[in-house]
Amino acid sequence: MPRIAVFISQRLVKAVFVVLAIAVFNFFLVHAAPGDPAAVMAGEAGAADAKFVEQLRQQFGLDRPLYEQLGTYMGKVVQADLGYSYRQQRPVFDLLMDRLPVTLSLTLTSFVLALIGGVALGTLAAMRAGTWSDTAITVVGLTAYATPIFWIGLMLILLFSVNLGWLPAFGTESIGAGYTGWAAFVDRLEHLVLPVVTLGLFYMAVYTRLTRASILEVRDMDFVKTARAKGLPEWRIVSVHILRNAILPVITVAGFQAGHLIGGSILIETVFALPGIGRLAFEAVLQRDYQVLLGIFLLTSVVVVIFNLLTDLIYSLVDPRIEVAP
Amino acid sequence: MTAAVITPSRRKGSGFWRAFARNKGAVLGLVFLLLVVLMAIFADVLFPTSPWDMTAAPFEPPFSEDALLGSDTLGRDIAAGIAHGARVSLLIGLTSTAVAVLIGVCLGAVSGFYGGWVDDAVMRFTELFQTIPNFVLAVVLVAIFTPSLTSIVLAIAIVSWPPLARLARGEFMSLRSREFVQAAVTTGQSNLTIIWRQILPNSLSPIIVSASLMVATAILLESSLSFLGLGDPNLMSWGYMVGAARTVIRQAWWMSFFPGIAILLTVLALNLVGEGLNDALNPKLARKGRA
Amino acid sequence: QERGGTMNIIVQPEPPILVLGLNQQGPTQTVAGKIYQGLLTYDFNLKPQPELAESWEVSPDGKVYTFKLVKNAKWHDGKPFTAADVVFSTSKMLMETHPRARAVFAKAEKIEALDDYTVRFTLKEPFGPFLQSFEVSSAPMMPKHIYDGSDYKANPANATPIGTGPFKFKEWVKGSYIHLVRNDDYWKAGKPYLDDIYFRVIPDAASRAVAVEQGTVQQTQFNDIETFDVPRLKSLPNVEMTTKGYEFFAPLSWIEINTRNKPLDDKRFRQAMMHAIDRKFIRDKIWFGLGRPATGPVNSVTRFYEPGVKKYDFDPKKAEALLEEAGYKKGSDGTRAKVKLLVMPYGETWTRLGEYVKQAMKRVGVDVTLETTDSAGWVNRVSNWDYDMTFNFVYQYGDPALGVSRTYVSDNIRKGVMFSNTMGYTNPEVDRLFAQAAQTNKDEERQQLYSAAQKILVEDVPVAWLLEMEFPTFVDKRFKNAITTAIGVNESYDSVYMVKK
Amino acid sequence: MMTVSNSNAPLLDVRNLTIDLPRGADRPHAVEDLTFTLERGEILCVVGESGSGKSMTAHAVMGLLPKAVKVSSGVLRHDGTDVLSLPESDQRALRGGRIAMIFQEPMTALNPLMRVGDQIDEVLRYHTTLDRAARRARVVDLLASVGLPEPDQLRRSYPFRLSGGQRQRVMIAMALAVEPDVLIADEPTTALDVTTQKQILELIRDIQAKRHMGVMFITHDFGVVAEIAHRVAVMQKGKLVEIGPAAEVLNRPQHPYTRQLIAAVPHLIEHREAFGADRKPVLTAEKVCKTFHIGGGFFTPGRTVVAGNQLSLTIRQGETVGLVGESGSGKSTLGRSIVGLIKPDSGRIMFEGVDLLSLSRTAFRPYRRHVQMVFQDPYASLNPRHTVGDIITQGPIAFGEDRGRALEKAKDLLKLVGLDASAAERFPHEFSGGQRQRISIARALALEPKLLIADEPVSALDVSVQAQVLDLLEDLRHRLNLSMLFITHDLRIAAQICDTIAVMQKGSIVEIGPARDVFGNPQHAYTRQLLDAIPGKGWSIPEDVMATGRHGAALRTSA
Ligand SMILES: Nc1ncnc2c1ncn2[C@@H]1O[C@H](COP(=O)(O)OP(=O)(O)OP(=O)(O)O)[C@@H](O)[C@H]1O
Ligand SMILES: Nc1ncnc2c1ncn2[C@@H]1O[C@H](COP(=O)(O)OP(=O)(O)OP(=O)(O)O)[C@@H](O)[C@H]1O
Ligand SMILES: [Mg+2]
Ligand SMILES: [Mg+2]
Ligand code: NI
Repeated sequence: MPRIAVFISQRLVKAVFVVLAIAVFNFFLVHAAPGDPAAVMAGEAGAADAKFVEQLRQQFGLDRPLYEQLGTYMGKVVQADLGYSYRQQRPVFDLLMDRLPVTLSLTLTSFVLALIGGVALGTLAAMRAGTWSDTAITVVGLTAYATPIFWIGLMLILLFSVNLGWLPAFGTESIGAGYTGWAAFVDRLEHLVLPVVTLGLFYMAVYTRLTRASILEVRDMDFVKTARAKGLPEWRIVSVHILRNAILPVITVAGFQAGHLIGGSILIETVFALPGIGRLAFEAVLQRDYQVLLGIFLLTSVVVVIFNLLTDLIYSLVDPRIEVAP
Repeated sequence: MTAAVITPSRRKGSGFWRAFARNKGAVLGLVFLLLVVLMAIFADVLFPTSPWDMTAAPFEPPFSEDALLGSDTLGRDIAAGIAHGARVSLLIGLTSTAVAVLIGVCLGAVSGFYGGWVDDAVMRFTELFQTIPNFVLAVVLVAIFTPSLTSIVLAIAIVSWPPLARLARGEFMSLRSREFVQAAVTTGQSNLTIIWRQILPNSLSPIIVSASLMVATAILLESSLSFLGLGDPNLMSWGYMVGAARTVIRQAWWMSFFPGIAILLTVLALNLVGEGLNDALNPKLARKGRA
Repeated sequence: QERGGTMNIIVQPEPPILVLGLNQQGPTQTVAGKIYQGLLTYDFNLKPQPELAESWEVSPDGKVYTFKLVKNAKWHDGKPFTAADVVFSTSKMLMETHPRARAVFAKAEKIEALDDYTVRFTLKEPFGPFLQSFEVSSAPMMPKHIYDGSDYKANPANATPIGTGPFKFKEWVKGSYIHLVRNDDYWKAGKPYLDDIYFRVIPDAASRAVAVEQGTVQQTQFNDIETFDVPRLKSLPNVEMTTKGYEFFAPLSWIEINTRNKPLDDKRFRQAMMHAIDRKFIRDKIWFGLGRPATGPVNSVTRFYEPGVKKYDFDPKKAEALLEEAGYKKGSDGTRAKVKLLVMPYGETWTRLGEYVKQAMKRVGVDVTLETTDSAGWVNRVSNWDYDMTFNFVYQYGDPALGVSRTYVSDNIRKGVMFSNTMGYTNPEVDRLFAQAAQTNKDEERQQLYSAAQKILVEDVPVAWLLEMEFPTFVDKRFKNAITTAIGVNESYDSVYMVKK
Repeated sequence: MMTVSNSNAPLLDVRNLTIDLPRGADRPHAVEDLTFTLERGEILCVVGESGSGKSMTAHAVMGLLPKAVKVSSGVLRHDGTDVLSLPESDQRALRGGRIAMIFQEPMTALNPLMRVGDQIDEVLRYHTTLDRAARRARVVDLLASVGLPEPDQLRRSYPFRLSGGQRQRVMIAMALAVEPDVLIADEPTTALDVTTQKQILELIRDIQAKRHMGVMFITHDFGVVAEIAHRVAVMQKGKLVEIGPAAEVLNRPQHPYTRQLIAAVPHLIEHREAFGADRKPVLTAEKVCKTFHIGGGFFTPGRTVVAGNQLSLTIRQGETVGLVGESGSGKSTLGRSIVGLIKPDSGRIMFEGVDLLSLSRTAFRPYRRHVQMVFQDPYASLNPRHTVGDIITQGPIAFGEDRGRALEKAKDLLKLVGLDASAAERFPHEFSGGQRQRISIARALALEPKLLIADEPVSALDVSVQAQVLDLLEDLRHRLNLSMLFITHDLRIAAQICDTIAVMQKGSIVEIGPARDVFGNPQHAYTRQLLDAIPGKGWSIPEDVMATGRHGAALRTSA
């Protein structure tokens, strides 16, 4: 157990440096953009004079030199304070916490479904390599992988919401319907179906391919031959011997992609009008809401770091060898 | 670089083609890809007018007289857009992949070959880029540097190189300790020669495979950016067409359907070719056959 | 007219804050218009109507305005609404926070409360459009007891806006919806009728259209619905479409032309543009029939419009002739000149328009390169004069002195300020005419001055006017009385009711 | 569970077995018309060069042939029942129940993610009706019976914690779990050290005797055959060329192929004179130390391995020094240190009076050409993307030689190592293992080195090919007056070609001296242990076979 603790703390120290570096990098990136939030708000107001813009700049702290702004920002970040969005008149942390549940429920459900579905389909395909079911799975997987995700989303809306009317097309809940308890839960689930399927489909295709390739590799390894020589039934060979070994590379990739799901969720949240982090990020870029954008970057990198850590932990659970060579 | 891959030996070359041709999907993909390339090259012959020209009435459905695949909201020919868009999509896909490969392989090579603190530094740098969700970064980059061909290509390259760097690093690391590389060291060859002549050609197969897949991803990325309104407004690309037409998907399915299909098929073809290359170049399979 | 009912209205983009005194973006106005109120509102012909002021008087010299306030109005927290609030709002708070109000009330020498329900404005000199400046978004009444003496922008009460309007703020789930509920203590007896209003944030245009079709929302306004969806939605049985209710804004769109840059500094080049671009095509194919081709700087639905100006009909030949005359000969590749067009980042339609302009200009030999940017970049570049051409559309706010002259007068050439004279157009005669027209309150005199100014401007083409824009408002047929005044959807909705089937 | 057997029939009866290879393989049949039997209580050794079909035969018996490979004709009886016609479920009961198998590579034959106890337990679960507790007891018994220490704890270990020998014992325990009557062992000791090999061989022999099993033992090492076989079957290119009692086949081989195989076995007869200590030293290593640090990060110290501890060694002009010892003892580390691939922590390596370790990278370069290396794996040591000509000339060109001249010389060298000059235009994959090793040698010689480091240059090759390459090295040494450091773990080979022997154990040289002394009169306990473990010591290659077979084939190039 202490080994694990050491391992985690070691990774955390590394992660803190990465995250801080990201904060600095993003700070300069965001400030490299032409225009600032004051200008945007002036543009949206439909009327403006010099005083108006000046006031905004002062309020946002944009009148001070860049290094000073960076200093202030980093000082706050170190204290886990993400700053204040003057545009939205709220602390960035609160803003993010408002949006996080939607994005997490979207990405996590898609992730879990994609992983389970992908591994199952990949296994099926690999164990029947060369048969029609393998071909079918591969073709469907490849197609899902090759289709622009927003396009799938649009087509699904067209089919299931507009033409068939089975599922709601956007939003997270039926607002004003006054559902409570179970009904509210079901309502939320219904709203999640299309976005989750859209996002999940792509990743499911990724995991299917990976699992299939990985199993094909493991399938021919010596210890599988040993298991066969032991006279074990086929299902046990597949589940206990092949799959457990084949799943390792899938876990690695999955862990890496978990963070990138947030990127994919920008598109999904736009298509399905979900108030999530992805859309907040996109709006923040367009509105030059520096604090929010930086907060999102920071949050997502923390999420990615946590996911990588989790991946490693899962890995070390599945693979006893990891303990010796961290 | 490619010359090193396609070895001068006829026997080896034909072996590669035979292995590639065994994968029917890959051949199909290659044929389709060649068609797309031809379409891109001869777009000006097929559709001599600019794809932006309003040659038909707006909202013409497919198979109408003056627009085979229909016309868009301003009466531009979808078919012409697809033919000319092939150019842009391929251009963006290829150049951004080339840039990504360049960055990735250089960093990965240095990191894998020298190891130690160099490796550590490069890997931390790579991690930095991998920690930021790549699509978010691409969106920010394009938004900040205003959408243009260059900024899109660079943004896609910047978010795509890290996996390549890792791949190249892994290859270089394992090849570096391979005996033929050590033999090169003991016969007094310089580091540069070893990197360039000994290791690089041998690490190219997996890099080529991933690059072929990355072209596909780049085309998808470009279309996603266009979808969000971050495409180059002067270039007719497939992604732009879907992005521009998505809002009228209800009235005019064909406007986003055909370019969507074009993306789908091209990306699919690239993936098939990539898998075919993988089967044909995968050193593991090759080794098995030899033993 | 019965009580009850919930109305779902689209709000897009999501407003940053609902305190109308602090932020006057379009969506803020629509939502906060139900919470806050102004002293006046305007009918479709822009004639003042009572709101928080039940009557008003203007002195014959046009310098003293006296308003009588309603007596029973209360803030949502129970405090009475009095003349002190009006004085505070117009002389203190809005002067700090509201650029449009600042410009108007700066003309007041004195603003005083004669008693609890009487306010008197004394102007330094007559100002024609003074009475046009009291609707809810131009001069929202803010509660003195909450804001006086505080840092307005950091006031904790900003999260829970307090107004006098028929609806109270209930809840705001950011990114999703804003919930308003009926103000049971509303000063108009028996009103409002509706129980709740939800403002729903739906960022994707296609999703918004679906929302209307499925009946999930009962109202959309401004450019919530992309133009190409309008014909389809118009034919839906459950909704009604109107383009009324935008008279106060009377938006006018144009190609903004940086007259400092070659070849745009040449009047003939700009006139050629007017001839090269088919504004009927734009209206029919890009705006799907919404709007009217603009004839000049003043929208025909507002006051002081002059129809007798020079006409520019669609005529590429004439355009080429003008270019030829200005010395822009065709090069070997058929190009006469190259210019850049910065596409306005406010939706698909403008992008389509950019593509159209590019093609139209190409037909007369002008090569247009499109540039895109996001809204921050756009504001930054336009306000700093870093562009050749761009699109813009501007509200007229009921009077040329408020919404028109700012674009053309030379003392409004101010770098870094948006919606100023960013073209750099100067014409002393125009300056004089606009200045004089603002300083009188005789309508006939103003009409003459504005007509003269319009004629000069149309000849000079400082911007290439495109359309007098119309916005479609879709309202569910069960909801009545939604659009009753010139400020349309920004109205308080205290008389909107729902017909139950 | 004891199986009742039909005692008349042989345990395994293979008749006219033919196994087809998929189209495009190097020959149509993996095994052709194979007939043999395996009786109770007998060890049948199957020998033959690589690719002769030994494993295929074994897999066919187990019903584990790869998908693409099919039995096309023949009968395969186990205890009287026709195995090939049994339904899959019965075949499965047979596998692991009556017929068990162990494989060559203990490192990969166990599931890395499963505790070894559970892996044994699996066999019991599917072939017996024992309950959980009984199974656990049985697992412990089994582990104890194959001589593993603390079986109750070891049961819970993962394979990576065990040494190669231990893993192979676990494999054997697993194979024995339900007391099969046939054990098939496919080269079970090839990957192990001699000392471990000896233990495993003894274990198999013991268990076989105790349980009266029939064992089919596949090997290519005649030493092993001599050690344990009752009967021997010799295979060549899928055909059985000779089968008979061990004594017969080993001492009076009939088939020419058998004779050739036996002749190629290195012989443990010292025929070298003590090397003159008066010759000039070419290279002297003094107190070379090297410690590797593995793993570790900010907080964890990681593991350290002492691969070199005060190593001192002298190589004289024309001398061949053999470096022997078990795997991981640090042999390669010393070799690599000398050619500059590894930087030792301390010590000196003197070459012609210069300390190579004190030199910078650039200063070291001129010395590279004098010290060259031949690597173990002929498949990995040649760049697959370069022509043989390129590979050989790259060194000289790097040292400034003109390309044309270098190529001329390369062609001469190819002839010298027994290849055709036209080989220069071909690619490595067009050559066999033995030929590649010749190319490797040619590459090393291209720089005209004074000292050659050969790190297990023949251990990846078949016996017969091994002999040819060793003869080549021997020949070159005489002709070019080369000094050589020859690293090997095979004492027979060391004895055959080395003048001086250094024995390494755990990073230290425990004994060094003239070959004759070290083999004839070993001083250190470890040396004695090593010598004792050489399989088939009791057997010496028949004189007549040695004379006809081996020296006649010495320089044949068709490897
Ligand atoms: N999976 C396979 N598919 C096709 N051919 C195979 C396969 N495995 C082995 N072969 C071929 O079958 C023949 C016999 O191989 P086998 O493995 O039985 O040789 P072996 O005698 O065991 O050799 P070694 O000593 O190298 O283990 C060889 O020609 C080999 O190339
Ligand atoms: N580059 C390295 N990094 C870390 N440890 C190493 C390295 N090279 C060798 N070792 C370790 O040093 C020890 C000695 O290795 P070496 O390769 O010298 O042994 P060897 O005697 O050649 O063994 P073998 O017979 O298996 O080739 C081993 O425990 C090995 O794991
Ligand atoms: Mg074998
Ligand atoms: Mg070694
Ligand atoms: Ni001899």
